[in-house]
Amino acid sequence: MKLITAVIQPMVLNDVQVALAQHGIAGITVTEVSGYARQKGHTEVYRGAEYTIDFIAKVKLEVLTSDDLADGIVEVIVRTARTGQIGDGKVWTVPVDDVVRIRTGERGDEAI
Amino acid sequence: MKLITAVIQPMVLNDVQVALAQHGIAGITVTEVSGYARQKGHTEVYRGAEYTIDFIAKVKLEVLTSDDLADGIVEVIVRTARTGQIGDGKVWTVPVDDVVRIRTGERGDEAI
Amino acid sequence: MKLITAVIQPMVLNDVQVALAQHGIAGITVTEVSGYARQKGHTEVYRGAEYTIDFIAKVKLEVLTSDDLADGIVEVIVRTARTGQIGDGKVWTVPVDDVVRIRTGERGDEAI
Amino acid sequence: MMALEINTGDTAWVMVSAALVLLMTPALAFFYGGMVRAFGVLNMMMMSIISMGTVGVLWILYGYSEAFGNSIGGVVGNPFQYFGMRNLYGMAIDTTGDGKHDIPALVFVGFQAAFAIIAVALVSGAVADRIKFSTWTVFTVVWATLVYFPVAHWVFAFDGVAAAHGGWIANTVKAYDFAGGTAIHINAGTAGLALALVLGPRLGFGQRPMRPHNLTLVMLGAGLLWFGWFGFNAGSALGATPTAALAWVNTMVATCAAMLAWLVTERIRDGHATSLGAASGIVAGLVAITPACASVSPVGAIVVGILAGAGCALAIGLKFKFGFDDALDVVGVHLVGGLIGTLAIGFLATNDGVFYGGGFMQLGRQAIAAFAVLIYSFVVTYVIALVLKAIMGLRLTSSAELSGADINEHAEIGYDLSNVRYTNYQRVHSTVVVPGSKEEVHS
Amino acid sequence: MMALEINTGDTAWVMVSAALVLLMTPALAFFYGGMVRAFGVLNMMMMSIISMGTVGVLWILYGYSEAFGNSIGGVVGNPFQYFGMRNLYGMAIDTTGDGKHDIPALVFVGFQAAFAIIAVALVSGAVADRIKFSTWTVFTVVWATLVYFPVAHWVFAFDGVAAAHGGWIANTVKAYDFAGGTAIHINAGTAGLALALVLGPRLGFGQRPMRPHNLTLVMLGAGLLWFGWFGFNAGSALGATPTAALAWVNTMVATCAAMLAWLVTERIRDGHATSLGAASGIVAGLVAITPACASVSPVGAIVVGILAGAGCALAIGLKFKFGFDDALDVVGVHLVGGLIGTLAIGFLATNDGVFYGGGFMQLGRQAIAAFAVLIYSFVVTYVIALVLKAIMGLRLTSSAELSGADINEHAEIGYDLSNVRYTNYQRVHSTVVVPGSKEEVHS
Amino acid sequence: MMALEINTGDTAWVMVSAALVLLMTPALAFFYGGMVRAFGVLNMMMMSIISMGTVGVLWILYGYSEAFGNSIGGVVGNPFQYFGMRNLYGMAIDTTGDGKHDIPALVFVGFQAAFAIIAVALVSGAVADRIKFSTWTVFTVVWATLVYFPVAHWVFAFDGVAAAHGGWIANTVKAYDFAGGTAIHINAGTAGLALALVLGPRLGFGQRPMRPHNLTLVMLGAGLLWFGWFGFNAGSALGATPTAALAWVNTMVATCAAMLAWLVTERIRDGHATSLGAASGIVAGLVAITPACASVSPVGAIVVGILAGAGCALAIGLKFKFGFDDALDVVGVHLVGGLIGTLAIGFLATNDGVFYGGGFMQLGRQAIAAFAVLIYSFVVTYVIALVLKAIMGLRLTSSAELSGADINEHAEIGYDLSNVRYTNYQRVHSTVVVPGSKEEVHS
Ligand SMILES: Nc1ncnc2c1ncn2[C@@H]1O[C@H](COP(=O)(O)OP(=O)(O)O)[C@@H](O)[C@H]1O
Ligand SMILES: Nc1ncnc2c1ncn2[C@@H]1O[C@H](COP(=O)(O)OP(=O)(O)O)[C@@H](O)[C@H]1O
Ligand SMILES: Nc1ncnc2c1ncn2[C@@H]1O[C@H](COP(=O)(O)OP(=O)(O)O)[C@@H](O)[C@H]1O
Repeated sequence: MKLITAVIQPMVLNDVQVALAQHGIAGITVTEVSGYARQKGHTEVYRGAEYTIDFIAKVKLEVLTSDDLADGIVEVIVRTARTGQIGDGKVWTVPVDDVVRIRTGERGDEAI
Repeated sequence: MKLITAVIQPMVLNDVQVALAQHGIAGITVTEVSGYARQKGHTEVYRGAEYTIDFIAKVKLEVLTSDDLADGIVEVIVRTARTGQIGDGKVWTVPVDDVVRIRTGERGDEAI
Repeated sequence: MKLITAVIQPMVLNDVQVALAQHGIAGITVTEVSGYARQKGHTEVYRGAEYTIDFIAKVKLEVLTSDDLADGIVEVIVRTARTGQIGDGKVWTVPVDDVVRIRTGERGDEAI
Repeated sequence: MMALEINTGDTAWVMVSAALVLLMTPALAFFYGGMVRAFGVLNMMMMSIISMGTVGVLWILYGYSEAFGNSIGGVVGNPFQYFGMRNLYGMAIDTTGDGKHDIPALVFVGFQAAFAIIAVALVSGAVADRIKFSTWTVFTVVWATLVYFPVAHWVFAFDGVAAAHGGWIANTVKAYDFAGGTAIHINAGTAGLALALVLGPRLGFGQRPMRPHNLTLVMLGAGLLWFGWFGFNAGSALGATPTAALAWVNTMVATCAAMLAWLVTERIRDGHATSLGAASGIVAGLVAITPACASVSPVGAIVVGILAGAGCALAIGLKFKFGFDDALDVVGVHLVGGLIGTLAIGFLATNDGVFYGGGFMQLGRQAIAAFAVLIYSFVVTYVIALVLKAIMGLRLTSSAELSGADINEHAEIGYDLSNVRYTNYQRVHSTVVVPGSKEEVHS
Repeated sequence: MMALEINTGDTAWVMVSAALVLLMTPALAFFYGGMVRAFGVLNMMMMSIISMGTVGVLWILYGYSEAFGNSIGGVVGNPFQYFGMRNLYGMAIDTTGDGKHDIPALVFVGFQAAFAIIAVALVSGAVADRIKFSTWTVFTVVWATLVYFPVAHWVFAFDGVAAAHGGWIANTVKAYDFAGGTAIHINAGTAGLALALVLGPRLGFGQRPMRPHNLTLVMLGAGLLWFGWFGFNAGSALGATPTAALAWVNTMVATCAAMLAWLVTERIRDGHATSLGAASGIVAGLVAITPACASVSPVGAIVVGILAGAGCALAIGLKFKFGFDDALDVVGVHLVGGLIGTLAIGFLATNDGVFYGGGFMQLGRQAIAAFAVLIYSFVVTYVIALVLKAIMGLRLTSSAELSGADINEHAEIGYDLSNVRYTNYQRVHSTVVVPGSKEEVHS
Repeated sequence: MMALEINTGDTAWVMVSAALVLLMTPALAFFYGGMVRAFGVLNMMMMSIISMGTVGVLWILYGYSEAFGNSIGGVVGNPFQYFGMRNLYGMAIDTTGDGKHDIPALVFVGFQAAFAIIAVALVSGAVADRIKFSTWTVFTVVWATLVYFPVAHWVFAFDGVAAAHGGWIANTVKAYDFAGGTAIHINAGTAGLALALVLGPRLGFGQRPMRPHNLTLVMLGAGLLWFGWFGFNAGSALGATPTAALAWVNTMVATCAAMLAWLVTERIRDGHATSLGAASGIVAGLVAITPACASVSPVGAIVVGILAGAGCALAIGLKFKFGFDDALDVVGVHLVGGLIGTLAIGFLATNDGVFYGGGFMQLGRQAIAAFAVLIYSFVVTYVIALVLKAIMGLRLTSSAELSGADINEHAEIGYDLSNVRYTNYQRVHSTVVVPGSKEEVHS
C-alpha cells in the first residue's frame, strides 16, 4: 500500500476533493499547513513596523491507497490542483507496511 | 524503526494517550486534521442559506517506535480508539530509516 | 528520495528555517502540532479547578530531499533546533517512492 | 401617581439607566458565553438573548401589571390593570411624594422591564451546555410568569407608587432591597440550583476538562455588566438624586473591593490571581452591593465588597462538594452574593444596622425576605422543571451534548477563523413568500 | 431658536443619546465584521470606521448646514449658513415652542452628526469583500453630500426649529418619520442595492460558501446596536419627555417581538432558530420601529416588530432569487424593514392610522415619503457608482478579492492566535520627521 | 459647596459621564489586549482591570481627599479631610457659583474616581508582556498615591469648588486643561516612558515579530473609548451646559479628523491605511482634544485633530529610533498627543489663543503646566520603578516572558477554540471554608 501526500493551494481543496470522489476515492485526511518555498509571502504593516510573512497557507492531503491505484490518484491530484502559478505544491508517495481500520479491525487493502 | 500514524475521533484522544502511556510509550505527536470519508458531515444554516460541512474534525497521532514494538502499539490504538461507529479512522505503519533525538543527538532506537 | 520530518520547539522555527535556506534548501512545509512526552506540561486554574495540560505546542517540519542531501539536512536541523532542554524533539527520515511538482508535472529529484 | 409636570433630569437619568440595564443582558451573554467551551458559545448566548425576546414581550402584555398592578393580597399585582400598557401613557410615577421628581410611568416600565429580562437570563448559567433550547424558551415564559413577576411585586411594589397597594416584603416586612438582591439574585441563583438539580450534571462533569474558551469575551461581559450596573443600582433611585449618587459610588467601590478580595483569595489558595477571578469578583461585588447600595456608607460598601469577593470565591467550590453541576456558578455568585449583600445590610445600614446601634430588628427583616424568596423560588422552579421535563423533555441527547449545542440546536458554529473552506457548497432553501405565489427557490 | 435658558435634563438626555448613536457605528462595524469571512473582517469594519472620519468632518463643515440650514425650496439647506458651526455657539433649539425644553444647538448638531455617520456606514454591508477601500472612502464623501444631507433635510428639518424653513417631506407631505425610517434606512438600503448592482456579486456568490466567521462579534454588534438605538429613537424626542418614554418602550418591545418572529420563521422554514437570526431579528425590529416609535402604542409596536421580524427573515432570500449580491442583507433588513415601519404607521398610528379610524390619508403620506426617498436614493447612488467606477474603479482585483481584502487593502490580518511566529522579521520604515531633518531609519 | 437644591439634569449628565469614564478602563484593556500577542492578552487586560480594584478603593479612602481636599500649599490636598468619604454625603459641588447647577459631591467623587483609575491603567501599555503582575499591582498603589493624586490636585482642584483652596496649576499658573491633557495623558505617557526605561525592552524587541493578535478587540477598545470619552470631556463641564455641548462636538470632530490624518500619513508612508492606524488615530485625537475641548471652536478642533493624528503617527516610530520599548506606544500617543493638545490651546483658544489675538501669555502657561507635570512624573516614576525593582523585582523571568505572561502569571490562556481537549483531567483544590471546619476537598 501507499500513502500519497499532497501539499496544495487552499482554494483548490474543493476541486481536488470532488475529483477524487469521482475517481472513486473513499477517504482523505486534510491538514492545514504553512509552506515556505519559491512563492513569495506578503507584507503586513502595524504602526509603521513592517512584518514579512514568508510562510504561506497551504493544505496537506493524505490518501491511503493500494499500490495499483496510486499512480492514478497522483495523476488526478496533479491535474486538478494545478493553477500553473508558483506555489502549486508537491505530491509524493511513501510505502506503507500496513493499514488497519479501527472500527472493524480489517487490515491491508480492505481497510482503506 | 516504524512510524505509526493513526487518524482517530477527537474524543478518544485522552483514552488512547493514557493507554499508550500504560503500554510504556514515552512520546506521541498530535495534529488536528479534518477527514472526509464515509462518515456524514453536518449542515449549518446562515440566514436561510444551507452549508454542508463534509469534513469532520479528527485527530492524527504519530508514534515513532522500534520495529518489535510496532504491532503492540497498533493493537493498543485500535482497541482504545474503537467506538464501533463509522468514522473511527485508520492506523497505518510506515518504515523509518533513521531517528535522531535533537537534544542529545542520539540515533535509532535510542532516540525514540 | 527522502522525507525528513522534524518535531521542534516553536521558538526555534525561524532559526531552523534560516539555517536550511542558507544550506540551500528551497522548500519546507510546517504544521502546528502538540507533543506529549518527557517534557512536563503546565497547569491552568479556572475558578479553583485545576487543569493539567500534558500536551505542549510543537512545530512539525517536513522537507523532501534527494537521498544524498538527506544526512546534511538532518544535521543542520539537529544543530539549529537544539536548546539542550527536554522537549527539543526528534528528526526522522522516511523513504519516498516518488515526488511530483504540481505546477510543472516534473518528477523525482527535479520536483523538489 | 398622576402628574403633569415631569422632572426632565430625573427622567433622563432613569431612561439612561433603563438602557444600561437592558445592555446587561447581552453583557451577560458574553460573560457566560466566553466561559463555556467553543462548541456551545452560541447556545449559551442565545439563552440570554431569547429571554430578551420572550420576557420583553410578556412584560408589556401582563408582566408589568403582575408586578406593579394593584396588589391582590400583597402576593401579586392585578395582571389586567395595565395589560398591554393601557392606562399608562400620560401617567407619571412620583417617587418622592412632593411632586418635584415625577417621571413618566412608561420610563419606569422600561426600567423594570430590563430587570425582568436579566433575572430570567441569569438562571441560564446553571444549565449551560445541556438543556434543550425549546424547553429553555418555554421555561423563560413560565418562570417569569410564576416566579419573577410575583417576587418582583413582593419586593419592588411600594404602596402608592405604581399602584395603591404593593407587595408584602416591601410594605409589611419592610426589608431593604434597593435594587434587587432578593428579587433578582437570590431568586435567579436559587432557580438555577433547582433547575440544575432536575437537569443533572453535564456529561463528564468533574472528570473531563471544561475550561472557558474565550476569556476576552468573559472580560467584555464583566466590563459591560459593571457599566450597566450603574443603571441597575443608581437608577433604582428613580431620579438623579443624592441617593443615586451614593448608590453610584457604592456600586463602584464595592466592586473594586470584591475584585481585589477574590484575587487575593485565589492567590492564597491556588497561587495565581486569574482574569476569570477578576471578572467573577467584579460580578460578585456588583451582586452583593445591589440590595445595599443606598443603605451603607462607601466604607461599608468596601466591607460588603470584601465579604462578597472572598465569600463567593470560596463558595464556587460548593458544586464539586455537593455534586450538582451549576455550570457557570450562578449559585456561588448570585445566590451567595445576594445573600451576603442582603444580610450585610442588617449590620451595615447606616440608619438601623447592628453596627450602627440599630439592633437586630432590620437584620431579621432582611433574613425573612431573603429566605422567603429563596424557598418560594426553589419550590416553584423545581416543580416547573419537573413538569417541563415530563411534557417536552429537558435535556439534549448525549450525542448532541457531546458534539456541541451550537451545531445541534442552532445549526451554526461560533467561529470559523480558518482560511480553508471545508464547507463545500450552499443551497438556498426558500426565499420570500410573495402573497399569492408561495413558490420556493432551490439553487 | 434663540434662547438663554437651557433645560439641563433635556440637554443631558440628548447628549447621552448622541453618544449612544455615535456608538452605533462601531457596533455596526462589529455586526458586519463578524458576518464576513475572517480574511475580510478588518476591511468590513474599516468601511464603517472611515465613515466616522469623513462624514464627521463634513458634517461640521457643511453637512449640518446642508441638512438644517434655511431651506432652498424645501430641497436642501443653505450650506453656508452654519458652515464650520458658525452662528451656532450660544444658540438653542426649542422643540416645544414654550421655551421650557431648550437645548443648545450644538447638542442637536452632535446628535444629528451621529445619524449622518451611521446612514453612510450602513450602505457598506451590501458591498462587503470586494469594493476598493479608496473608492469607498470617496463614495462616503460624495454620497453624504449628494444624498444623505439633502434627504435628511427633507425629512428631519421642521420649519422653525433649526432654521426658519425646512424640508418638503417634513413640512409639506407631513409624513411621520420620527427617527429616520426613510432618511436613514430606506435611503441606505436603496443605496446599498444600487451600489451592489453596479459593483456586481462577490466571486463565487451563490456557489462558494461564505459563512460568518465570528458570531460572537455579530452578537456584540447587535447588542450594542440595540443599546445605542435607545438614543436613536428616544433621543429623537430631543428631550426627556413622555414622548421619549413611549419611544423607549416601543424600541424595546418591537425589537423583542421582531427577534421572536424571525426565530419562529427560521424554525419553521429551516428547522433551527439561529443566533444569526436572533441578531438579525433584533436589527430588523429596530429598523422598523424607528419611524414609528412615537406614533404607535406598545401593542402596536409588538405588531410592527412581528411584521418586521417575519418580513425581513423572508426578504433576505430575495438576493438569491434576483441574483444581486447584497452581501450582508442591507436591502433585506434596512430597506424592507424601513418600508414596513414607515407604512405600518399609516395603519397603526394612534392618532390617525387606518386602524384607529384615521382613514388612508396618513398612509398615503407615508407612501409618498418612502418612495420619494427610495427613488431619489436609487437614481443618484447609481449615477455616483457609475462615475466612481469610471474615474477610479470600484472593484478589487480578483486576486485581491480571493486572497482577502484585509491583507490586500490594509496589509493586516484580523487574528493571529497561533503560538508559532511565521513572521520572521520586522523592518522599521520611517519614524519621526523632525522639522529640518527628514531622515528615515531602517533597522 | 454646601447646597440643598440639586440640579437633576446636571446630576444626571455627570452620573452618566462617570459611568462612561469608568467603562473606558475595560475599553483600554481591550484596546491594549488586542495589540499584544495572544499569549499575553489576559495579563495585558489584567493590568488595566487591577487598577480599577486598587485605585478605586484608594480613591474612596484617601485619594479623593489628596486630590480635592483643602490644599497644602497648592501641592497636595489634605488626605484626611474626606477620608473614607466622610463629610461628603449631603454636600454639593457648585460649579457655576450661582446655585443653579449644583450636583451632589458624591457624583463628583465618582466622576473623578474613573479619571484616577484610567490614568494609572494607561501606563501599562508601555510595559506590556514583561512586568511582574505583583509588582505592577504595587506600582498602581504607589504611583496613584505619589504621582496621580497630587498632580490631579494641581490641575483639577479649583479654589472654592471641592474645597476652599486648590492646586497651583489650576489657580496660579491658570493653564487650561479642561479634561486632563496634562494630569492624565502627559502624566501617564511620561510615567510609561520612565517605567519602560527601568524595565528594559521585551526580549526580541526590534528583531522578533510582535504583531497584534486580535484587531477586532483593538477596534472594540477604540470604539468604546470614543464612546466613553464623551463622558470624559463633555462630562468635565460638570453639567448639561452649552460648554458640555461644545466639548461634545469637539470631542467628536477632532477624533474624526485625527483618524483621517493618521490614515493619510500611513497611506503616504507605508502605502496602506490600516485598521490599527484608524484605532490609533481615534485615540490620538481623543487625547489631544481632551485639554482643549472647551477652549477651541469646532474648526479649531479639526486642526487639533489633524495635528494629533499626523503627529502621533510619526511619533510612534521614536521608540525604534531611541531604542526604548514603549510596547503599545503610550509615549507616542498619550505623551505626544497630550503635548499637542495642551500646547495647541495656546494658539487656538478662542478667548486668548495666539491666533485669536491673545498673544503668547496663555501659550506660556500651557507650556509651564505641561512641562511641570512631565518633569515631576518622570522623576518620581523613575524613582518608584528603581525602588520596586530593588525590593520585589520588576521583570518576569526570561522563560516566563518567552512562554507568555498569561500562563505564567495567571495560569490561564485567553482562547481555546480547538475542538480537541488537550487538558486531560481536573482536580478541585479547595472549596468553602465553612467556619469551624476548615476541610479541603480533593476530587
Ligand atoms: N522540499 C520541500 N519539502 C517539503 N515541502 C516543500 C518542498 N518544496 C516545496 N514544498 C511545499 O510546496 C509548496 C509550494 O512550493 P513552491 O516552491 O512555492 O511552488 P512550486 O511547487 O509550484 O514550485 C511550498 O509552500 C511548500 O509547502
Ligand atoms: N483512504 C484514506 N486515506 C486517508 N485517510 C482516510 C482514508 N479513509 C479514511 N480516512 C480517514 O479516516 C477517517 C474515518 O474514515 P471513515 O471512512 O469515515 O470511517 P471508518 O474508518 O470508521 O470506516 C476519515 O475521516 C479520514 O480522516
Ligand atoms: N515516540 C515518539 N513518537 C512521536 N513523537 C515523539 C515521540 N517521542 C517524542 N516525540 C515528540 O517529540 C517531542 C519532544 O519529546 P521529549 O521527550 O519531550 O523531549 P526530547 O526529545 O528532548 O527528549 C514531543 O513533544 C513529541 O512531540
